[in-house]
Amino acid sequence: MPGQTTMLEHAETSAGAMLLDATLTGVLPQEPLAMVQGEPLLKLPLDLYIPPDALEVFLDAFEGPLDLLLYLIRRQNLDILDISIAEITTQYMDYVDLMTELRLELAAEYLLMAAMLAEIKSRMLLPRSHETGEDEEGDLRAELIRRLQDYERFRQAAQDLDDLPRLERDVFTVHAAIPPGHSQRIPPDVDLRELLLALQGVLARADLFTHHRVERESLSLRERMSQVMAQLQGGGFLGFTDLFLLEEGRSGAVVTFLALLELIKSSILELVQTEPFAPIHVRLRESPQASDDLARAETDH
Amino acid sequence: MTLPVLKQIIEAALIAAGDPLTLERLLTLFTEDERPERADLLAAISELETDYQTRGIELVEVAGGFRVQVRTSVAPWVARLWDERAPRYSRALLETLSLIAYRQPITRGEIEEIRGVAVSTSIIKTLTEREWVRVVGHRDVPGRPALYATTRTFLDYFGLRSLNDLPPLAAIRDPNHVLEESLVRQTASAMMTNQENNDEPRIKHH
Amino acid sequence: MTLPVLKQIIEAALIAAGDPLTLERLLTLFTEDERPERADLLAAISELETDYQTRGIELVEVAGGFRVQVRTSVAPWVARLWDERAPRYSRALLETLSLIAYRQPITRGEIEEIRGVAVSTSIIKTLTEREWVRVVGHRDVPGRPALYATTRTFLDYFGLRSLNDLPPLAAIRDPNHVLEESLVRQTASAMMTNQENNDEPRIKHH
Repeated sequence: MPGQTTMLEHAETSAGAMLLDATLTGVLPQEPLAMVQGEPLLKLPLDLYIPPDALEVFLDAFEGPLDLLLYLIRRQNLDILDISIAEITTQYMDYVDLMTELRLELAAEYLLMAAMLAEIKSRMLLPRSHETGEDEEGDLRAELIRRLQDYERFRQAAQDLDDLPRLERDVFTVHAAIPPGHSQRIPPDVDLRELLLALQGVLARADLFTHHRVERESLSLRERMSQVMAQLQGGGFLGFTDLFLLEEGRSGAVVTFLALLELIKSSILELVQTEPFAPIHVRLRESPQASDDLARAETDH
Repeated sequence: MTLPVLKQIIEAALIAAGDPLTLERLLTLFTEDERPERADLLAAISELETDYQTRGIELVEVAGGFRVQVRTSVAPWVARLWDERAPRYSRALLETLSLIAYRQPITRGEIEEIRGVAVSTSIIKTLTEREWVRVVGHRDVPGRPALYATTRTFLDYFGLRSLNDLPPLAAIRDPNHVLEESLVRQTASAMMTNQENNDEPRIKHH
Repeated sequence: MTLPVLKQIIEAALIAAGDPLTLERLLTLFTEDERPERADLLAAISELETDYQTRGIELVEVAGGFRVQVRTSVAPWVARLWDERAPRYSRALLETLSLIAYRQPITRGEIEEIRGVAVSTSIIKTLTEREWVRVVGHRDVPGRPALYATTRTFLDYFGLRSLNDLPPLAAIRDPNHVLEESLVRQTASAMMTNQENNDEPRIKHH
């Protein structure tokens, strides 16, 4: 199968898969973990504490029990048709036990697969006096192999699909304008009510997940945030005080001030003051390169 | 108004539309007495295709018709015009989409059975919102689950003329052939190709 | 990646952009070591202009820069592409627009998080093309995602003096709340205060 190497690579490169190697065997492949006093560190200490969130990343690296099983099989360079159920079951259980030990919630699918593997394994251990029993064991094994094969080909198909050149990423459509004076495309009308109903819908859905709750903030603050950013678009500095307009009065100043605080908190703006009591300047936060320039400019000052 | 060269009208229409245009749609640009023959239209399109070979654009045929697009070799530079990165899709979404593409019409339960995990509602929602996938009916079993199929928009997005242009699925090898290798090598391979054909998508798009 | 012919990149960029592009903007498509001289760029543009003399498109210089557009002589035929009324906007687009209005400045990722579904580039593009939404900056996190906000055009279209004229989120969120009522009230008060909008912040838009 042409896809096997790429799939193996995929699993190997994922952080989770590397971690699995580390946790199950205590050894990472080739790449040194780190350089310690000039010596490459190849072995992970066996008693190393693995933070649970790292294992969650690992769990995320797999698309379910079939994906994990395929990884375990490929890791041993085995053909699906040649797998030893006993071997694979042991490895799969090691993994499941590890997750349970860390009290990580395992999706039901993983436990179901564990039960199925245990079933096949136990049937293999039974004395094969009855021909029927032998067949059942064979059937279960064949069924597992069939499922693994079937899943593997669609896993490959998904990757092939992802490799196809597609719009927005590899292929771009063209849009020559029509010279003025000729009928143009007429965009559809939108009623404000439609817009608000759409928002009501999305909020109702978002509220189902408490962590996605949309906070309540005054819209004038949001609007001012956009206005301040628009003023700073050129990329230069603006004087802090220049952002406040006298004719807006006290309430305008408060809104502007809150908008500035919010923008600074969200890592969009930065304040610069070259020395104590010097005028404060505001600008959009730039890439690290630009910050370096700023630092240099400041020392030159 | 004198009728300009047919090729010029077709070129301008394709370049202005952005989306693919069918021959039928192109024909609607002409009044009855101006309307060209389909053969002339096809000849003009084929000439354009040749003209574009040295240009920054190319003419391709996708499910939705003919489309002019940025030539792939210059696309990386043109992409810098836009700020946003193209959305990346998760393996879960791509696997679900592949199953719908190759096994359509298919229910969510059937997808879950093959993938061995639940398919999240947001994946189905993204696929439906992008208009890559739609409900084409319901299976007549308890619960009447929705049957999903891919759309023409899906084919256009991935630059395919039909489902037959999808990369071929890997063949399934018969597990028994390991045991009975010497006996049935010939027949097994015959069966494999057979099975493969059965997996070919069977829905026709218009 | 080997650099394709300069003319091809310029042609594709101008045709794909739709909007006029300045020389400076065209230069940003190249990395520092690839970047052509302005003279070479101008030569390529002038060559394209000549190439197009027999084609359905033309290259013109307008205030905003260079633009490829449908040749005037074929425009009447091409314009028939849009004879039918445009279809209505999708729910996905309206949800995206409303989130940008209420949560601006906001990144695409944040919209996706609230909606629980990927937002397609074409939605953002439609909203930008209609000039209801624009990029006002970038969040200083990895990937530097664009931050979107609504525009003056958006307010004008919906007859709003400022975002404050929109009903508060709390009202929209309340399922018992009758949207109609609050809307009527908001618009009425907006119309009344339109003349003496002294306490309204007056920061200039660019």
